Amino acid sequence: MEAKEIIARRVAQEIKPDTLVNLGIGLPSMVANYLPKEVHVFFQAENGVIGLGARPPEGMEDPDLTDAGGGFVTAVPGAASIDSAMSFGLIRGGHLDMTVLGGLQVDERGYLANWMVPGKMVPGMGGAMDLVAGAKQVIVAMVHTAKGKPKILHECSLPLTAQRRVSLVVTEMAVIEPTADGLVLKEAGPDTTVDEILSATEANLIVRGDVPKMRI
Amino acid sequence: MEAKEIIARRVAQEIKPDTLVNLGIGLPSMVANYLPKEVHVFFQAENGVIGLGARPPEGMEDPDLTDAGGGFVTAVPGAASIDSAMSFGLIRGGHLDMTVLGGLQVDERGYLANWMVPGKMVPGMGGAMDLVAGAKQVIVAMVHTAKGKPKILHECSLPLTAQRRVSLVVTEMAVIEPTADGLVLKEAGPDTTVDEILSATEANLIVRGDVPKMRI
Amino acid sequence: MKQSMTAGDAAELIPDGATLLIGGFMGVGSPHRLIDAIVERGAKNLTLVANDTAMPGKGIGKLVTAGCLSRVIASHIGLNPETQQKMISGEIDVDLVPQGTLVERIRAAGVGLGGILTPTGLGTLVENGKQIVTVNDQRFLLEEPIHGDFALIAAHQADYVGNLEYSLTAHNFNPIMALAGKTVIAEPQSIVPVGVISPDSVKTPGILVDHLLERQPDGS
Amino acid sequence: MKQSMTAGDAAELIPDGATLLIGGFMGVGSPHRLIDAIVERGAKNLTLVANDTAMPGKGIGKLVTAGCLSRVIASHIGLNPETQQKMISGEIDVDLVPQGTLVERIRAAGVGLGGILTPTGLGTLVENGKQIVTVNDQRFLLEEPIHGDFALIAAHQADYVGNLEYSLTAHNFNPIMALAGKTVIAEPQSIVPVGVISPDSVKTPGILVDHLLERQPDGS
Repeated sequence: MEAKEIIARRVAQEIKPDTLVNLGIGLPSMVANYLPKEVHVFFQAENGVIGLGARPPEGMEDPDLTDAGGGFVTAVPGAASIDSAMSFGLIRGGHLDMTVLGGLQVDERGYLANWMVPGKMVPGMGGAMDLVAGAKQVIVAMVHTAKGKPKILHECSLPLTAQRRVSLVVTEMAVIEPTADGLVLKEAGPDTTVDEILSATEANLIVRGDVPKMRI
Repeated sequence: MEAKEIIARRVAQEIKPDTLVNLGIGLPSMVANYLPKEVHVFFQAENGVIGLGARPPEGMEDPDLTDAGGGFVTAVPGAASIDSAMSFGLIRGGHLDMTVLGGLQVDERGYLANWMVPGKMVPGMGGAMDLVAGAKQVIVAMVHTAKGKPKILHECSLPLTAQRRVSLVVTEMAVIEPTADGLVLKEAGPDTTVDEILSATEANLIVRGDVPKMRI
Repeated sequence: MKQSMTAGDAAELIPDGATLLIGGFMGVGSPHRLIDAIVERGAKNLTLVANDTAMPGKGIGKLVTAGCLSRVIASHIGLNPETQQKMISGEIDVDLVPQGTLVERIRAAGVGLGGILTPTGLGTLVENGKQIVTVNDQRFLLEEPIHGDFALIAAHQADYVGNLEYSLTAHNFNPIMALAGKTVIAEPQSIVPVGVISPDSVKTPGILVDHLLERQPDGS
Repeated sequence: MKQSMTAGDAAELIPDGATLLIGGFMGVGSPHRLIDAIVERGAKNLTLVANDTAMPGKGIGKLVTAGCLSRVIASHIGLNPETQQKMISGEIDVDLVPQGTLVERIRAAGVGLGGILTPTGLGTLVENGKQIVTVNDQRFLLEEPIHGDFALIAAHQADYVGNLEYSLTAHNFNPIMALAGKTVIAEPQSIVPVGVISPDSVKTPGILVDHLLERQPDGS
C-alpha cells in the first residue's frame, strides 16, 4: 500500500460521527475517501461551505462551488453556505471538531511547522494558523521523512504555525501522540518495526510496552 | 401647533434623500410622518430591519416585524433583514447617515445625556450610546424645557450618553447647532422670540445677526 | 440528524445557576415555549444575558416575574418595571451594557476573540473599571467576551440537521447567540426535511445547534 | 434606486495608488469584469487586500501580471508564482496575514471596532511588532483594522436598490468587504426588480453599495 493511502486510511479512523471536520488540500483531502459509509460527518472547507461533497458529475460543475484548493465539489443535503468571517469564526471559536493538515516538521513539544521555508517557499499561511490555533483536534497527516531526513524533530527549525500542541501525528510509519511528557509512540505502520521508526525520527519517542500495528 | 409637531416637522427637513436614518422611539418616530413624499430614505430600526414602513393594516400584523419599541410595522420594497451584530455594525461603522434621538440634557460642549436619571430612572441605554457614538449625524429632538426648567445647560448634570458633539438640537423653540465655539442659535420657533429662547436656556447661546424663524 | 425534544425535556437540561443567552427583542423572536417550560420547572438563580427583559407577562418578562433570575446582563430594562423593582430591592443584579457592545461581546465569545475594542461608552459611566487600549492614537474600550452555558434561540424554520432560518426583526440576537452557548437549544416555528432550506438561506449552520424543540404539539 | 454603470466607467473611478478590497477565493467569487477593466485602464501602484492572488491569468492574478499592484495584503500567494517572483524582486510588497485574522480585520474596519484580539499567530512570526493584550490572564494579539478606498464585490444577484445575494462558496470575503470600502462597487451576475429578493435573503443591504455594474452586456 502506498504511504499516502496508509496515512489517509488511518486518519479516517479518528473521525467520529456527527462532527465537523476540515481537511487540508493535498494528502489530507484523501481521508474523505476512506470514511466508513455509516459515519456521517460534515466536511468544512474554509472558503465557505459546511457539507462539502464529492466531485460533481462531468458538465454539472458550478463555478461558485469549490473547495479551498479551487477544485469543483458538491454540497451534500443539509449543507450551509457561510462567508469567511463565519467560516473562521467557527474555526477560531472552537466549533470545528477536527482539522487534518499536512506538515513540514513536528517537534517534541507537539508544535507544528507547515507554512513556510524561509528563503525558499513563502506561499502564505492561508487558514493554517487559525485552524491549528482553533480546532478542537489537530491531526497532522504527513509522510514520516523528507528525502530520507526526519521531519519529527527535537525542535522545529522552520517557523511555527502555532504555539499549540497538536493532537496526533499520523505517518505511514507511526501514530504518535504529543503529550505533556513528550511524543508517545502509539502504533507502528503495517510494515514497520519500532526500531525503524526510531531511526527515522530525530525526536525522542516514548515507547510504552508493545507497540501495536495500525489496523487499516 | 403642538410642540412635538413643530419639532418633528423641523427635523424632517434635515433628512436628505437616499440616506439611512434611525428614528428613536417616541417623539423622534413622528418625524417619518412629515417627510416630503419625494424624499426617499431607508429607515432603520436597531432591532433589525432596513426599510421600516408604516403600521400594517388591521389583521395583517406580523409578530416577527416590529420597531425598536415593539410596535407593529411593515417593510418597504427593497427592505433587508439584519441581525443585531449587523445592525450595530452599520451604526458603529459609520454607515448610518442620521439618528434622531430624544434628550434629557444637552450642554455647551454639544454633549447629550439621555439614558438615565441616577436614583430615579435606570432603563438602560439600549442602543443610544452606539447611535450617538457612531452615526454620521446625531440630531436631538426634544422639548426645550422640562417642567419649566432648562434642558440646555452649561454642563450636563446627568450621565453622558457619549463624549461626542451632536450635530443639531431641535426644540419647539429653537434650532441650535453645537460647534467648537459653543452652541449657535440657528433658528427660532414659529411663535418664539430670541429673548424667550435665551431665558429658557441655561447654556450660553451664540447669536449671530438676525435669527430666522423655522419654516414649517 | 437531530432528535427533537419537548420544551419540558429541554428545561430539564438547564440546571439552576446556569448562564443563559436568550434571543429576542422586546419579546419578538424569543423562544417562548422554552421560557414557559423554564418557569414551569421553577428554575432558580439563573444569569440572563439578553437585549432586554421584555414586559411583565411577555417572553423573558415571565422569568423575571417567576423569580428565576439572580443576575441580568442587558441593554434595556425600561419597559419592565418588575426588573427595575427587583434591581432596586437587590433581588436581581443588573449589568447594563450598550446594545451594540452586548451583541459584539457575545459574538467575540462565539468566534474565539479575546474581547472587542469599541468607541461606544468612552467618556461615560460604561468606561468605569475597564481597560482602555490605544490603537493609532485612538482610544477604545476593551469589553470582554460573554459566554453562555446555554443559548436559547428562536428561529423561523429549521431542517432536520438543525440549520436555521430567521424572519425579519425576529433575527435580532438569535444568530449571534447561537455561536456562543456551550449548549444551543433552538425553538423553530416549523421543521422541514433536509434539502428544503437552500444552503444560501441558512443563517445558523446546524452544526452549532445541539437540540431542536419539537414543533408546537397542536400543530399551530 | 441605483444607476448601473459599465465596468469601464467603474474602473475610471479608481485612481492609481488606491487601496482595493477585492472579494474572491482562488478566483471564485471575484468581480471578474471589474478586474479586467482595471487592467484595461492600466491602473498602477494599487494596494490589494484579498484572500489570495489566484493563479496567473485568472481573476486577481491578472492584476499581478499587468503590474497594477505595488502592495499585497493576503493570506496566500502560493498558487501564483508571479506574485512570489515579484515579491522576491521587490516589485510588490507582500504582507501575509492569517486568513481568519484578515477577514476579521476587514470586518473590524467595517463595523467601527478598533481592531481585533485574536489568539491566532501568537508565538509565531505573525506576532512580530504587534501589541499583545491580556484579558483574564489570556494573551491575545491586537491586529488592526484594514480599511479600503474601494471594495470590489462579486455577487450572485442584486436588486435595483443594491441589495445583494451570494451563492455557495462565492460568498467568501465579499459580504465582509462590502462593509469596509469607502466606495463599494458590486458586480452581480444578475439584477432583478425591487421586491424579487426577500428581505430575509439579503446578505448585503443596498445602503452599503455605491455602484452596481450593469448586467453582462451580452446577456450571458
